[in-house]
This record gives sequence, C-alpha cells and structure tokens, in this order.
Amino acid sequence: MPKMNLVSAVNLALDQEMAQDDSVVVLGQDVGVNGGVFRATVDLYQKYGRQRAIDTPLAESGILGTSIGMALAGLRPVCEMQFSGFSYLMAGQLEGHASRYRQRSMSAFSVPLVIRMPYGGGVRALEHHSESREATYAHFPGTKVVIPSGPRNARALLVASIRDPDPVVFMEPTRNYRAFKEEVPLEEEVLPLGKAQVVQEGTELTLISWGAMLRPSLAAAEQVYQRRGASIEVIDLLTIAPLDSDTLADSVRKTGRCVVVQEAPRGFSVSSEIIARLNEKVFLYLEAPVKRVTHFDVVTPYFGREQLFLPTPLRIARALEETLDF
Amino acid sequence: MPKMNLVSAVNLALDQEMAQDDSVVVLGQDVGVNGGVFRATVDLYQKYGRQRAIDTPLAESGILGTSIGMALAGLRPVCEMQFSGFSYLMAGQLEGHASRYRQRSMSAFSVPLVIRMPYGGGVRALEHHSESREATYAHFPGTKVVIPSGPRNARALLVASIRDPDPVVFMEPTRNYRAFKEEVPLEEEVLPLGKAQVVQEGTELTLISWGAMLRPSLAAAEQVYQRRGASIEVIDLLTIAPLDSDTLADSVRKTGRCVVVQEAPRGFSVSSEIIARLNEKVFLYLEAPVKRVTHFDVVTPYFGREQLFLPTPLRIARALEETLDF
Amino acid sequence: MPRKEIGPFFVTSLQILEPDGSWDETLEPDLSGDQLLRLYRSMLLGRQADQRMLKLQRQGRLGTFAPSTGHEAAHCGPVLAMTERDWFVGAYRELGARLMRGESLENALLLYNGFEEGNRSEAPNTTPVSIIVGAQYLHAVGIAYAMRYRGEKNAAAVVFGGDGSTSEGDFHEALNFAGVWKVPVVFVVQNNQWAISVPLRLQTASDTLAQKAIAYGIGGIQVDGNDALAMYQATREALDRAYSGEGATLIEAVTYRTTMHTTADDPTRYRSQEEVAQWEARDPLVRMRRYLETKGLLDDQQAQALDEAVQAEVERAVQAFEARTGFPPDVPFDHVFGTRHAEIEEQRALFLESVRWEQIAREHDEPGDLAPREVGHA
Amino acid sequence: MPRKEIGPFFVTSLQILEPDGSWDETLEPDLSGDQLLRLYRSMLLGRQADQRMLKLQRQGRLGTFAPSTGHEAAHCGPVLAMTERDWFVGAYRELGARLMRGESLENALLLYNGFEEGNRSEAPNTTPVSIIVGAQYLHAVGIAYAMRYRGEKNAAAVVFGGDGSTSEGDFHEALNFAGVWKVPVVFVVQNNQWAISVPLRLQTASDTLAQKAIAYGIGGIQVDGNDALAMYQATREALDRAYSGEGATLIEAVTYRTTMHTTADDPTRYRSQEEVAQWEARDPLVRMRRYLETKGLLDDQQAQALDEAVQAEVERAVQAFEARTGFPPDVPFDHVFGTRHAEIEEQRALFLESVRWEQIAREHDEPGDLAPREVGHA
Ligand SMILES: Cc1ncc(C[n+]2csc(CCOP(=O)(O)OP(=O)(O)O)c2C)c(N)n1
Ligand SMILES: Cc1ncc(C[n+]2csc(CCOP(=O)(O)OP(=O)(O)O)c2C)c(N)n1
Ligand SMILES: [Mg+2]
Ligand SMILES: [Mg+2]
Repeated sequence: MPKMNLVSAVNLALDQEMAQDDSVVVLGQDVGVNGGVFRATVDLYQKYGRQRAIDTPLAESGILGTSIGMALAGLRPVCEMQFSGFSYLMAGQLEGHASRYRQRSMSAFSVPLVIRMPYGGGVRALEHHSESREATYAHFPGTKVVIPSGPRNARALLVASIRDPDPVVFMEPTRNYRAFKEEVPLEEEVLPLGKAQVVQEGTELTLISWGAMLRPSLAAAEQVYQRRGASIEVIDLLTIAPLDSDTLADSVRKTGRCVVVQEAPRGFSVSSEIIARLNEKVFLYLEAPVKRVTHFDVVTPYFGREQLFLPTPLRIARALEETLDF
Repeated sequence: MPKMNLVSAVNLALDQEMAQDDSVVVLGQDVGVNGGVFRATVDLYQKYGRQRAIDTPLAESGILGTSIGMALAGLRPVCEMQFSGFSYLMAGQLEGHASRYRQRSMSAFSVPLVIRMPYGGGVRALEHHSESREATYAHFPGTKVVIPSGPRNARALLVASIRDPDPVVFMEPTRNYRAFKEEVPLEEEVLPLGKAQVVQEGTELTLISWGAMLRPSLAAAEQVYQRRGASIEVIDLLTIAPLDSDTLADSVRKTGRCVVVQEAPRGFSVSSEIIARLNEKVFLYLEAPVKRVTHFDVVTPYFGREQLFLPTPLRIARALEETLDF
Repeated sequence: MPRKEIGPFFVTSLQILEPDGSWDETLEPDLSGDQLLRLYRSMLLGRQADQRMLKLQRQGRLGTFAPSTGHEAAHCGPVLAMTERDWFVGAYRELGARLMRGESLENALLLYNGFEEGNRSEAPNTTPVSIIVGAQYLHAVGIAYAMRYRGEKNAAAVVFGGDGSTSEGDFHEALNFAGVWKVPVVFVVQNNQWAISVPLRLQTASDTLAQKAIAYGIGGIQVDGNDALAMYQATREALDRAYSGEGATLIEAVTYRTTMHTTADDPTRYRSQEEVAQWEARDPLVRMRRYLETKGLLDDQQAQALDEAVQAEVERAVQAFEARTGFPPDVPFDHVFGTRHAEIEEQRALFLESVRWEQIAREHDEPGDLAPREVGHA
Repeated sequence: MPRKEIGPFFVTSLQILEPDGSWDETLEPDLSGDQLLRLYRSMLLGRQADQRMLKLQRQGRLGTFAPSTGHEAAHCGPVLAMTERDWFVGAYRELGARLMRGESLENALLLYNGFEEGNRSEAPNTTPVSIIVGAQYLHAVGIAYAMRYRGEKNAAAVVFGGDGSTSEGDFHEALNFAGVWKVPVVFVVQNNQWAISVPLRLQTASDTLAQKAIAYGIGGIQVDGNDALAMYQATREALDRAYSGEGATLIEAVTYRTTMHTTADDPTRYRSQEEVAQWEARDPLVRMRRYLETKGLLDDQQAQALDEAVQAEVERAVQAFEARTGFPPDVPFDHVFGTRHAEIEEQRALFLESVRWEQIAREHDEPGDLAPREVGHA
C-alpha cells in the first residue's frame, strides 16, 4: 500500500471515482488548471478535461446552485468551497434546495452531490480560513456532514460520499492535509457514512473527537495512560450528521465517563448535541459530567493567538484527569 | 396600558425608537409603503418618510450588507428578513462581517444593527415559512439572538436590541403575531439582553422554552399541576445567545429535573446546548435526564402535517410526567 | 485609447399581437391551428384553475398560493416552443405552464393544501414549485450544463422568474455562469411590474431588464409578455440559439399580475385601480382569442364549448383533490435521506408514539374535533 | 413595438499616460507638482513595502499576504482624488492606497503577522482589510446611504475589488442597490486579468467589466489601470458625479498583478512568463516616473533620494513592528460584544487558566521552545 497524505488521498478518491463513473465531475474556484489551492484536484483537469474538472467563476452560491442542477439532471458533482469560511454564501442553496429536494418531491428528485471544503485552524492562515463550523450544516435536516481525520478514512469516506444519494458536506481538516502520511490501499475501500469508529479500546473513559482533534486526543490519552495507566476508549466520529449516537452511548455505558474534544466554539455545537444524546441514552451510567475541550465563544482570533484557543494535548489531558478524578 | 398584539408591539418599539433617535432606520422588502407583509412596520413610511422606512430591492445579502455599511457610518439600521427561511442568503454577511467587525477592528468599529425576522410554524404557510433555526445564528460568535414570546417582552427586547452596540438577530414567532394581546406600557420599557426570565416559580421541575413554545409549555405545566399538583418552574429564555445559563442552572439546582421545549429540529440545536450547560453546571443535582420536546430531524414538512411535528401541550405534559416519575 | 466610447450595445424588443388582436404578418410564427388552440386552451385552463383556487382559498379549503392571472401568455407561450426533452424550471407563478407541461391540477391543489404529495408530478423534466426567489436560475444552468455534457441534442433548460428576482445575487451568478459556460438555457423573467409591493423602479435603475444581458455577454430581448405569439416566438429563437450551441438568452416578458401577489396580500395598499384597469385592457387571453377568431380558428360557439370543457376539467380536479385520502403522518421520515439511519428511525418511533397519544387524547377528550379522514390531513 | 432595437448603450474608456510616459495634453488633469509627487511617492512606498514584505514572508517573519505589485496606479490614483471625508472601503490588495490614507506600515505588518492590533488604524473613514470577495461593495453602498442621509456634502464612498469579485452575488446586489438609491459611491474594480488561477474569460463572457454598469443604470468607464493619471481623473469625475447627486460609477481599472496571488500561490502553474513580461513593460511606476521627469518634477538625483527615503521609512516600520510587544492573550474576549456577559467571562476564566497551564508546562518541559517575549506572540 502506498503511503500518502490526506490531500493525496482525497485526490485518489476523486480520480478513481471519475475514472469509473463519467457522471462524476468536480467544480469550483481554481480546481481545474491549478489543481486546487491545496492541490486536492491536481491532474484531474489534465486527465478528464475541462468539462469534468471545471474552473468556475468566483461565486459560491453559483457553484452549489449549478451543482444542484447537475445533480437533478443525473450527474454527481463534487464541488469545492475554497475555504469553509466562504461557504456561508451557499447556505441558501444548501438549506433551501440541496437538503430539501428529496422531501419536496417525495424522492422523485434527489441531489447526490458532495460539497468539499477545507476547514479548521492551526495553519497560520488569514481571517476566515481557520474556523470549524460543522454544527451549522449538521443542524440542517437532510444534510449529511462528514469529517475524516486521516488519509485512509478520508479516501474511503469521500468515495462513500460521492456514491451517496444525498448531499454531503465533506469537511477536510486543513491542518491534516500534509501533516502525516498513512498507507492507503489503491483498491477500492469504502467506509459507511453515519458510523463512528472506535480507534482505541478502553474501559475507564470515552474520549470523542473528529477531524484534526483526533491526533491531540490520542496524544492526551497516551499521556494519561503513561501517567496513571488509565484505559481510555477513543472514538473518531467521522460522520457528524446523522450522528451515530449508538456507538457513543455503547461506549459510555461501558466507561461511565466521557470527554468531547472539538475545534469549534463551544456554544450550540456538535459537542452540545453529543452531550444531549448521552444525557438521553445513558444518563444513569454517567459517573461524572461530560467534559468538553473546545474553542471558545469568541470571534476566531487571527493566527497570532490561534494556538492558545485550540485544544492541545495538555488541555485535553487535564480534562481527562479531571473527569477520571470526579 | 393599551392592549396590543405582538406585531403592534414590534411596531410600537420601532416607532418610538425612530421618533427619538434619527439614526434609526428600517429597511427591507415591502417594509415601506406596504408596512411589511405582517404589518410590523406599518405607518413608519408615512411618519418618517422613504429615507427612513426603506423599500429595498429583493436581495437579502444586499439588505444586511448595506445595513452593515450604514451601521459603520453611524446609523442604527433595523433590517427585516421577510421570512427567516430566506435569511440564509445573508449568512455570509452575518458570519463574515456583522459579527466580526468589532473583533477585527478591536472595537474601533462596531455594527449596531438588528435583523428582524419572523420564524416558526403553526400558521399553515408555504414551504420555507415555518422553520425555527435559531441555533444556526446562535452558533456564530459575536452574534446575539433574541426571541420574544409575547407582545410586552417583544417591545422591551426590541428596544434593547436597537440600542445594543452589536448585531442582534431578533426572531419573532409568527404564530404569536396576532394570537393574543397583552398590556404594553406606552412609556419606555427595556428588558436586558442576555437574561432569561422565570415566568412561573416552582420546585419540582424546570421547564425551559422560548418564543411560541412558551404558551403550550405553560398549558402543559398547568395540566400537570391540575392532574397531580406538581410544582413546575417555567423559564422563558428570551435571549438565546449569549445563553443565560446561570438562571437555568440556579433553577435546576433547586428542582433537580428539567424539560426543554423547542420548535426547532432536535439535532445540534439550542436544547442541545442547554443540556450541555446543565450537565456542566448542575450534574450532581440532576435526578433525571433532561428531556426535550422538539421538532424532529426531518425536512420541515408542508403544513398538511405540520401540527403533528410541533410540540403540543400534550406532548410536553407527557414529557413532564415522565421526568417527574423518573 | 484616450477617451473613447465602448459600444454600442443593443438588445431587441418584440411584439407580434397588438392588444386589439391585430398582428404583424411578417412576424407571425408558423404555427398550426392545433398548436394555436393548444396554447389558448392552456392559457384558459390556467386562468380558470387560478380563479377556482382563489375561491377555494377564500372558503378555507386551500392554503396560500400565488395567483397567475395576467401571466398566461408569458409562461404558456414558452412552453409551446418547448419539447419534453427541454427542462422546465419554474418558480411559483406559472400554473398554466405547469399544467401544459403535464402536471395535474389535482396535484397542484394538493400542494397548496400543504402536502408534498402534490409535487409527485408525471410531467417529464419539470422541477417542482420553487419559492426562494432567484435560486432556480442556477439549477437551470446546472441542468443545461449536464445536458450539454451528456451530448443531448435539441434540448435546453427554460427557467422562469419575476422582475424582483433579478435583484438577487443568484440571478446574477446564474446569468454569469451561463455566459461563461455557453450552455443551452433560456431565462424568462416575467416582469409584472411589482415584487409584492415594490415597483420596478425601486427594484432596479436599469431601463429594461433585457439589457442586463449585456453584463453577461448573452442574448437579451424584451417581449410583450401579454402576447402569447411573441412569447412563443422569442422562446423559439432562444431555444434554437441554445440548441445550436450559441448559448443563453434572457427574455424579459413585460406583463402584469392583475390580482394579488399571494392570497395573503392586499394590493390596494400599494397600487391604483387605474393601473390595474389599464393592464386588464391588455388581457393576454382576450388578445389571443381575438387572434384565433380573426384567423377563423374559434367561433363563439366553439369558444363557449371550450370554456365549459375547461371548467368541467377544473371541477373534476377539485373533486378528485377533495376526495383524496391516504396521507400517512410519518412520510417525512422516509424522505430525509435515501438511506436509512438509526437516528432517524429512533425519532420516527418517538414521533409515531406522539401521534398515537394525540389521537387517543382526541378520541377521549374532543370527539369529532378534527376530520376523521386521516391522521395528517389537518 | 414589433421587432426593434433597444439601445444603443455605451460606456467610456480612458487613458492619459502612454506606457512610454507620453501623454494626451487635452486630458491631462490639473494637478500640482506636490500632488503629483505625493502620488508617485505613495506608489513607490506601496511597491517597496510590498517587496520587503515578500522577503519577510519568505524568511518566515510574516504570514500569508496578497502582494500588490503592479496595482499601484489603480489604487493610489483614486486615493489622490479623495479627501478624508470620503470613505475608503478596501479589499486586500491595496497596500499603497492604505498607506496613502494614513494607515501605518507597522500596523500592516502586525496584521499579516496575525494580530488584530494591526487593524487599529489612525486613518479616518477607512475600513480594515476585507477578505470575503465582493462583500465590501455592499458596505460601501450602505455607508454612502448614511452619508447622504446625514446630508454630508462633498463626500462619497470609494470601494475596491477585483475582476473575480464581479462574479459574486454581492457585487450585483451592491451595484443594483446603488443604482436604485442613487447614492454617492464609486466602485473601483481592479481587473488584473486573474482571480488566482482563473483568467478573466472564465470569469465572465462580458467583453468589458465596465459595461456591467448598463445592467444597473449607473455610470461605467474602463480605465488603463496602470495609468495613475487616468485613474485619478476617472475617480475625480466619478466623485464629482457622486457629490452632485448623480449617483454611482463603476470604474474598471485594467491592470495586472505581476507577482503571485498570495504568498501561498505559484503563478507559474497557470500563466506564462511572456504574459507577465508584457505587463511588466507597462509598469505603472515607471510610467509615472517618466511623466514626472518629462515635466521636470523629478530628476535622477531626486529620484534616488526619494527611493532611499522610502526605503528608510520601510525599514523603520519593520523595526518598529519587530519590536512590538504587549499582546495579552485574552483580548478576543474583550471584543466579542460591546457589553459584558457572564457566559463570555466564564469562558475567559477557563481560557486564562489553560493559558497558565500551557505556560507552566512549557517552562517545565520544553524550556525555550517559544519566544519568551509575550504569551500570544507565537
Ligand atoms: C429569497 C426570497 N426572499 C423573499 C421571498 C418572499 N417573496 C416571495 S415572492 C416575492 C416577490 C417576488 O417578486 P417577483 O420576482 O417580481 O415575482 P412575482 O411574485 O411578482 O411574480 C417575495 C419578496 C422569497 N420567496 N424568497
Ligand atoms: C467569497 C470568497 N470566496 C473565495 C475566496 C478565496 N479567494 C481569495 S482572493 C480570490 C480571487 C479573487 O480574485 P479577484 O477578485 O480578481 O481579485 P485579485 O485577488 O485578483 O486582486 C479568491 C478566490 C474569498 N476570499 N472569498
Ligand atoms: Mg414581479
Ligand atoms: Mg483579479
């Protein structure tokens, strides 16, 4: 198996899906000749031509709106928002049409499309390039939200998203684009949407995270294990919506304690919903309040201060210990 | 004190603020000559002229974007989204500018403006006219979200919102526009933003709701009181963000039980955050899981089925009893 | 380059039928009697259905809708020029056109009674009512892109909207994408002078809507939108351009809604009766009927028979609509996603439980309060 | 109306200075030597600051930014025509113009080193860098509305953007609102031929950007954007129109960014060195300098002295920037809202606690890992 980083894994998924299904097209700003500002679509223009790797005008609503039309007429567009920070410009098309067409037409029409977007902090970027707002789209019924954490699951989830019959917001953690490599099989590999993954088994506490937060979470779990031998179960959410609350609840039923780590601001977020679901499903098993390690409810600061606001292994480890000691 | 309905109370607040401060202007689709499709801005055009009650072109992003400019230059625009269902078209201007200008400029600039929008179901309206998506905007840091429940607090909160130095999303429950009247003083009355209100004291359970859900919540509390004498404390949230979690926590610390009622879909919503905050603040006081009565995570159905999906006194009462009996 | 003029730029205007029913023979399209009668019948059906719906709404038997009286030529003319291969991408004020495309009036009634079932249309390549002003233009451009990508011949997307919709960013983005992509799409803007209470001059400072085409390098034409022949002809030409790879056209149809914006609107608040009367004198149906009469395609007796046939068709649809049952309450759970998810099914169970409680409560406490027909048919 | 032409529509084009420094005397603006030298000095400062920043960025001493080399005439020319009463509403590629408005280079450096403190500008009526493409046009229209509402005389808003920004819905909505409201606003579109890797012909099928004005009933002019005099003159005329109540103007400044889109971009992936070279031959600074020389306003010696003075100014700013300290970590909590809220203060306490832990951990485990200067100065 070749080793590759997350960007290359995304590119592999796109390339292979385009090769085997000519209804798959990619579109967005700079996705053609330039291969995307992060090079996620590199070489697709050269391989599949400008009709399938489409450099669009600079208009996010236009990109999603035309993608919806393509999907209605039988294509499977994979459109790119250059940064998630600009994706709010397409929120009207997403909330109003992509996520509703199936229900509106009682499944006579569906809108199988993927909206890829880099998101998240830690890369010393300009304003609007570091936010993590998965909760915004997760709250729209009819919309799936998927966030890979590494190259291998990025590839397998993106393939699943492209083949999915409904709109999928596919958020890629910028910070992990080139941070590390993993072995990724060249043969087909698909991960089901709507399923969280237990990436490390444990018995004393459940640690839930996704995207770029998985690695600091694992590091923190390791620190705490080293320090006191605590057995921590680590879950990678992978699909944000619809939430796989059963996997989370099963774990917490076993461990009785839970910490949720997210990059996003705290209020009205994915961690809020996770806690609400645990409250509903495993209230009697909870031996401590579910703790969260998050960004704060401030306007995302410029990069000079960003590291102070992002969860770090240290912050996570402290939350783990406080929860274990509760 | 004259009795008036919620629309008239909104109109009163606008009228009085415009009368005393010439920096206040209203703008939006049909807000001028027509007085708004719900008549919330009626007569303002006649009283203050077309420069202050502005019929804009049909463009939500344009309405908020120009309002931001007005606010930067010293006005206090109160803009109207004709229905909250179309407000996603201005999400880019809200997330990207209105809510960020203060932090971006370290308070050298601020954007004192109000975005009024009717929201919510129960009025047999067309598609896009019945949603309740306060969580979407509550999750944007730097944005306040306010939801009145009746005429009197609508007036007092709208005055506070207009005078507030920051952008306020002011969501008005369509269903309560003309549903009932209350006495509203003609003299100045202002309610602080960021404060929830205990509207009925009780000792056994805390029932939290806002907007159009307050009345069915009160009805359910009354039913349960009649049936078994249960003493239920009812809280009207009033400000969604920033959340007044202290008032909620104080109440639950006393009662030990809690039910949250919202019109919005369940996932990643305001109820999720309330539960998360209670988990953080009063975990040891909770004698039962916090129960929620909500819409469901389906694409909002057309009005033929809408009543089945909205919380009713019966559904709320059952949740109360289940929580009391837990 | 010192100081020079760039230009000149032009757009075209077109009218064939005069309000009095006379016409310009050099421009008269080559349509068979059957085609002309189909056009007129569709306009008539749209009109009568509209007026029947207004009555139903006033009686509380139908929800809010946007009447289309006055618009019949503007949206039926284009449909006559279209084939089933072409996509019809409508907004919300094209009832006659939708029926002409093959949607059933019964379904339309169901839709405006609050049931998605009304959108389950038999009409080919026809999208459901789209309420978000301006959004649908982009869908049409995407559809057109897909059609060209698939190499479909003699096929284009025709998309409808109103004068107010030209202010939305999505309108602009759609025309711009269409220009750059040179895809087979026709934009029909029904300029009925008003966007609810906002008159055209507060909507844009542009003299015509047609000239907006100049900003996008696409074709532009202003058409008398109450002239069904001109609307047919302009669409015919735009479709031919589209079919032959020449790209997009913006058609401004100058028309008027002679009644309220929606049944919730009171137009007397913002416009004069004189203005309405002036436009009523330009009624698209009257003009078309005069044309057919002069051509000898319709005499008084035939006209009356047609009127009655259309009226009977409308009544049949109303009856069928009112007899409809079978609206299971949990249908929305079936159409959140095309795949099943535990979270959604868990909520469906909760939902059905609460529907049962409500039903039991109703049976016990308030017998006969709701129509017994069907849970969900409020 | 049968079939007729609507039009003709025109826009204007303007160039005063030729690339070789010669000029059209009939068009030459009436500017004093001081004004001309101020203009040239500003362009030079913009250029030198830009190139110094690029070095700093390459050395890892500055974050990502969007270089403005090549754009100096397009954005400094307009500022010369403006007064402090006018609002400057910029995007992100107008460094020279910002410095000319009174922003400090030290602040600009701070900004691109990731500190909001860099936006605390002394420049009057000048909005901070705005990154979301197209959004700022609407702000300018709102500002212009407020200015007119307040009865401010001889005052307008001048807003900047790029060719790519004309595709955004917000651009359209802004020009449309400006047309309807007839407010004092000038839109300066710096058409530098590229939006990152997307060339103009994939951005719009319109022949010029200036002609987009026709869609909104506002003035439109295409200007040689490497000609500082023409940019001054076009803005002067647009401002005069605005001041006298004649409304908005769209100025298309035809220019080129001779370097990368941002420091993260590699332009060799999408455009040829020949194209770049062609445009470098039209350098706005060279042209302006030749003009000043011919006019006898600048000789070689003065030019060299100016160069050195500007370079020294840049160095002073770099030094001041690098010496800056005092960046309290919790500043963002001060600027969420203009009022205090318990929730925010609760989080501030949590935050400060975590900053302390991190600091302690750093001191114990990894001494010297971060610069000791200041918490928050990463
Ligand atoms: C994005 C959006 N904003 C607001 C509305 C509310 N609304 C419905 S129709 C309408 C006016 C539309 O005017 P126009 O485009 O001229 O079409 P007409 O109704 O006159 O046919 C408005 C403001 C909406 N449906 N969508
Ligand atoms: C709404 C939005 N979408 C995407 C981006 C990413 N982006 C930054 S600059 C740019 C290209 C802008 O091109 P143009 O308007 O021509 O200005 P230029 O950079 O050439 O000066 C893009 C796509 C953005 N900043 N904002
Ligand atoms: Mg209209
Ligand atoms: Mg450009």
